Amino acid sequence: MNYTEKVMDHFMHPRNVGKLEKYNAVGEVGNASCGDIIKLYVLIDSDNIIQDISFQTFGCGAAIATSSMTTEMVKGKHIDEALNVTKDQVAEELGGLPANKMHCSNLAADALHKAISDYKAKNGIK
Amino acid sequence: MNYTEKVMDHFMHPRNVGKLEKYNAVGEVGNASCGDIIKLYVLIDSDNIIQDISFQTFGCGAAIATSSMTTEMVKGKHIDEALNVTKDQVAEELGGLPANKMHCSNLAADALHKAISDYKAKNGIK
Amino acid sequence: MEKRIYLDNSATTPVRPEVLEAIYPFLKELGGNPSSRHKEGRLVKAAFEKARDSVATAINAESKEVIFTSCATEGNNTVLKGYLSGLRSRTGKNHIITTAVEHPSVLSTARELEKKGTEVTFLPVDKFGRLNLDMLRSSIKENTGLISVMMVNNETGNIYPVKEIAKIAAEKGVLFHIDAVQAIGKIPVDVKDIGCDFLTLTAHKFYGLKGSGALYVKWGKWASPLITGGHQERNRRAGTENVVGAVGLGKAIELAVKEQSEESARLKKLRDHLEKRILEEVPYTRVVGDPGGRASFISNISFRFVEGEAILLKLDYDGIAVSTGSACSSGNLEPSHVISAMKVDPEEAHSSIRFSLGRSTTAEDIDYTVERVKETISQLRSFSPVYDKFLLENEKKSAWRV
Amino acid sequence: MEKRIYLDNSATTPVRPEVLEAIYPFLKELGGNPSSRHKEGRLVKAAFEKARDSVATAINAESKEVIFTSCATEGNNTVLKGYLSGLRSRTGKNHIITTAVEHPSVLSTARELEKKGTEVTFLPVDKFGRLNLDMLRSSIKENTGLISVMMVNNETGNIYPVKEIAKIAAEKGVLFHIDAVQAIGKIPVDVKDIGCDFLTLTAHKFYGLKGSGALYVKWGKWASPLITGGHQERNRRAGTENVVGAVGLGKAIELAVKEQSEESARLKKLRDHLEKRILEEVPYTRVVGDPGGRASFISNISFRFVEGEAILLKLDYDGIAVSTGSACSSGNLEPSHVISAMKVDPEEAHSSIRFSLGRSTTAEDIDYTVERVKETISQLRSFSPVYDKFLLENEKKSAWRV
Ligand SMILES: Cc1ncc(COP(=O)(O)O)c(C=O)c1O
Ligand SMILES: Cc1ncc(COP(=O)(O)O)c(C=O)c1O
Repeated sequence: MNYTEKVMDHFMHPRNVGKLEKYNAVGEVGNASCGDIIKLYVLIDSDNIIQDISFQTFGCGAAIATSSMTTEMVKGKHIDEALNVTKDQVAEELGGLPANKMHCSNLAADALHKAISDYKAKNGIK
Repeated sequence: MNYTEKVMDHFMHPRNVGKLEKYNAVGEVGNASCGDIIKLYVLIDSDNIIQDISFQTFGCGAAIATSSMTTEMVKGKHIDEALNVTKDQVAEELGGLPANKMHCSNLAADALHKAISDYKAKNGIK
Repeated sequence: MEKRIYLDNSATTPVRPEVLEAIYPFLKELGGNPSSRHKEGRLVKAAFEKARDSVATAINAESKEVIFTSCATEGNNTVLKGYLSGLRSRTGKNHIITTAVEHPSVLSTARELEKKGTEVTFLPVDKFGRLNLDMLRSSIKENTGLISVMMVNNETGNIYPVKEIAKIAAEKGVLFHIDAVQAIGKIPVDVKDIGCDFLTLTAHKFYGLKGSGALYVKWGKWASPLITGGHQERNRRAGTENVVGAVGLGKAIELAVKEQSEESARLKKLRDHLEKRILEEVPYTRVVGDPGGRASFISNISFRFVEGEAILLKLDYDGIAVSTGSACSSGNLEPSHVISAMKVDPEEAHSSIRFSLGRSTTAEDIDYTVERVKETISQLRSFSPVYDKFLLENEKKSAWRV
Repeated sequence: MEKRIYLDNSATTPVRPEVLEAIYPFLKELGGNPSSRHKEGRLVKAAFEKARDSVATAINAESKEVIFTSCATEGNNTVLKGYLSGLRSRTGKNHIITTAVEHPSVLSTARELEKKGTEVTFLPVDKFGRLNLDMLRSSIKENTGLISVMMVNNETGNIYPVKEIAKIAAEKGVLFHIDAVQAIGKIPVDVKDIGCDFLTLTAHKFYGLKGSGALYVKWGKWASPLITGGHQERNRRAGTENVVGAVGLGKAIELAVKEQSEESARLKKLRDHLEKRILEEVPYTRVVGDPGGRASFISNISFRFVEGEAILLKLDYDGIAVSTGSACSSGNLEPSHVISAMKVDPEEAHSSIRFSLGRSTTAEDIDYTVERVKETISQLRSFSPVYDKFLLENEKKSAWRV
């Protein structure tokens, strides 16, 4: 049940942390009873590029590290491209996750999907 | 399940061991399947005093030590007095015996009873 | 290893030097089997039985009432399974009573028995983790065979009133088992004074070796063994004796009991200082447990808005070892069953950290720990969505009030 | 301690220096709980899992197939009880086959299961202690769930044809458990090559610590644990891990397997020399066991007309440690169940002595032992009533012949 160095790095030095000053999309998933809540703040420009992104996470080391990694992976990407980023890719980028953390704590991609689909709905993008 | 020093002394240096040159009473008890066979050779004089006594024993340390001690305890005694020597007394003289050796391996008194009663029967003593 | 502060003494403790010294001859040259009749066996047997005497003395039992086991988990299994199968077949009694806050070695075992047809009552606790003795009394039925309650809880430090429970059990003719794992060396444990029938302990909670424990069984109360085979331990636990473990246990318990009152007082001061500072200096924290009765070496503190594992890992990085819940349930993602049983809400249940002090703990350790805790909590809260929401709601509330 | 010659390596072995060296750090400073998430835990976990790898490598298993236990007795209990209760409830299979010469940890456990309604076949052996494989095959029935046969007998050294048995078991779809306690380090043990489902071993038979063993369970064949509680050992054996024991086991088995062929050859020479001299120089003696297939470190010799314990005690006094039967049945006055199963007559069964050689055994030890044996036997026979009778009968016979 140990974390890889990469996980520990993202956990100890999370990237894109906190709440953006300016954002136009938000996605939140998880709940306290399962122990993980992840909220993404996304600034999407008129070309549908993710200009900036940040996260807030209540959760274990894996939850924080996957949040951090996900933001890094999608920043600067077109939203449709960003939607292709999967949990497995996030875990892979982190050098792997303990089996029992694979699904419960790897929620940032879900949060991103939520943020983007809300954004799309609000802005009439299909 | 340890033996006392006294037991070990009688086991390592058994007294009155072997078969008397001359004897007029014999008692044998035990059998191979229980692991102990004790045979006493007794020389009883005309005053019914145990002039001499010796033993042969197939058995464990306790069987050998109790045989040795019993012969010591009854040598020179009148046969009726000798019959009063109990297994418990033998064990006590030896400083005690492990519980599971108390009955199975402490057979010399029985052998003595057998020897003396045979002797009495043969010689018409009541 | 860099300087570390080990505050996880409820999970396990390192072997103390006196124990190492006591076992060393049995690692170095005395390698006989205590059941062997020759000198190599007898030498080892003597030390092994001396260790049994030490355990007996420490808990005020008789030596023949002490059975060496491989750990308290085995001891608890032996009582619950072995005892019950014996009792059931003799008397038909098939109901046991335990609590919702027991260690998994009792709790999972009771659940397993339940699946196989035993009736089990799991007594609830209140928000401080306390039992209701009236409820305990009234849950005893005609077919109740056994009550099993721990003495000191491994997550909160709560002390349970085993003497009162023993009295109730005795009145009702029910056998009483105590898991005293976290009590040895922390509070006095006297089986005669308590009046229990079974009591389990494990060496590694008081500086003995892991893999070595003991089970007290009141003379005459033995039922049937969990592990059968050779004649060891008066036919109550088969298997070649763990000589090193038992000799270490004997030495460890002797010292633990001798030093108990002084060491408990020392740790209480340190623990109280830790709690006072954290509660004062870190907002939105509270102690989880019974304010009226906790063993003095454990502190379970909830840090709202942040998750326990994250705190654990950050402190670990700073050189401080703490835990979330019990070590044996790590790998489990559920919040602690003990904290949950105290009706703590799920978010807070995920936020609790157990600090457990021990022989190595110093006042400097505590102050350093507080500093690191403050920093860690404020860092983690800085990006906690729960904390953010809480602040916003508070702002709104204040806005309304204006 | 004065110079001693230890010829009871089947009962137990002392800890070897390499093992002491391997465990020392875990006694001295590395005291964490392998289930803990912090550094103290992770360091210990790593060593613990490395030990598991060593065990797996030694028997050609995968690491996840190795469960650490407190001893082989626990392992045997786990397979027989845990397995059977799981299998019975799933498939209704309720018949097991074992042999009359198993260790008590299998035999008594099987007898206990029998009392509780399991059908048990105890296969007999011939006068050399050999099994009849046709009989084994024909005793397999529709409801046979498990066959349990040891690899090397602890009293005679007999090697049982586990590979053939595995084949039969596989053909018939029956699970196969091997007690390999006396085989590790003595003959090659390769679970894949053999094709067994379960295999038990215990560290103290090959210079590891008492109180530490391992159970191999083929992946996919797990049924249910004997000891329940925390999540240790993939939920297959609860209880805080015996780190010192496991690390010692890992090192011990690694060395035992590495040195096996050379050491077995060395001991075979010594053992054969011992037997040759005793059989030639002490009349009325014979080797008890299978002339065609014995492990090379055990010699069980019967010395007619004298009783085993008496021999043991006298040799002990002379500085030589041997045994009568297994250590765990000492305190038992019955002749060995193994020897009895070989239809040896009771008097001779009481007369047998097990010499078991090990790392410390030298050629000088053997020669000294033979001298002391000669002296001891002739002393004890000098006042044996059985010997006396035998001599008299022989005299009579010769007299007739004249
Ligand atoms: C063949 C055999 N099986 C099982 C055991 C049991 O081992 P332990 O006593 O370590 O449980 C032994 C030795 O005691 C043995 O010789
Ligand atoms: C209260 C309590 N009971 C039982 C146990 C089990 O002890 P072990 O893991 O040594 O079997 C523990 C600790 O692990 C405990 O804290």
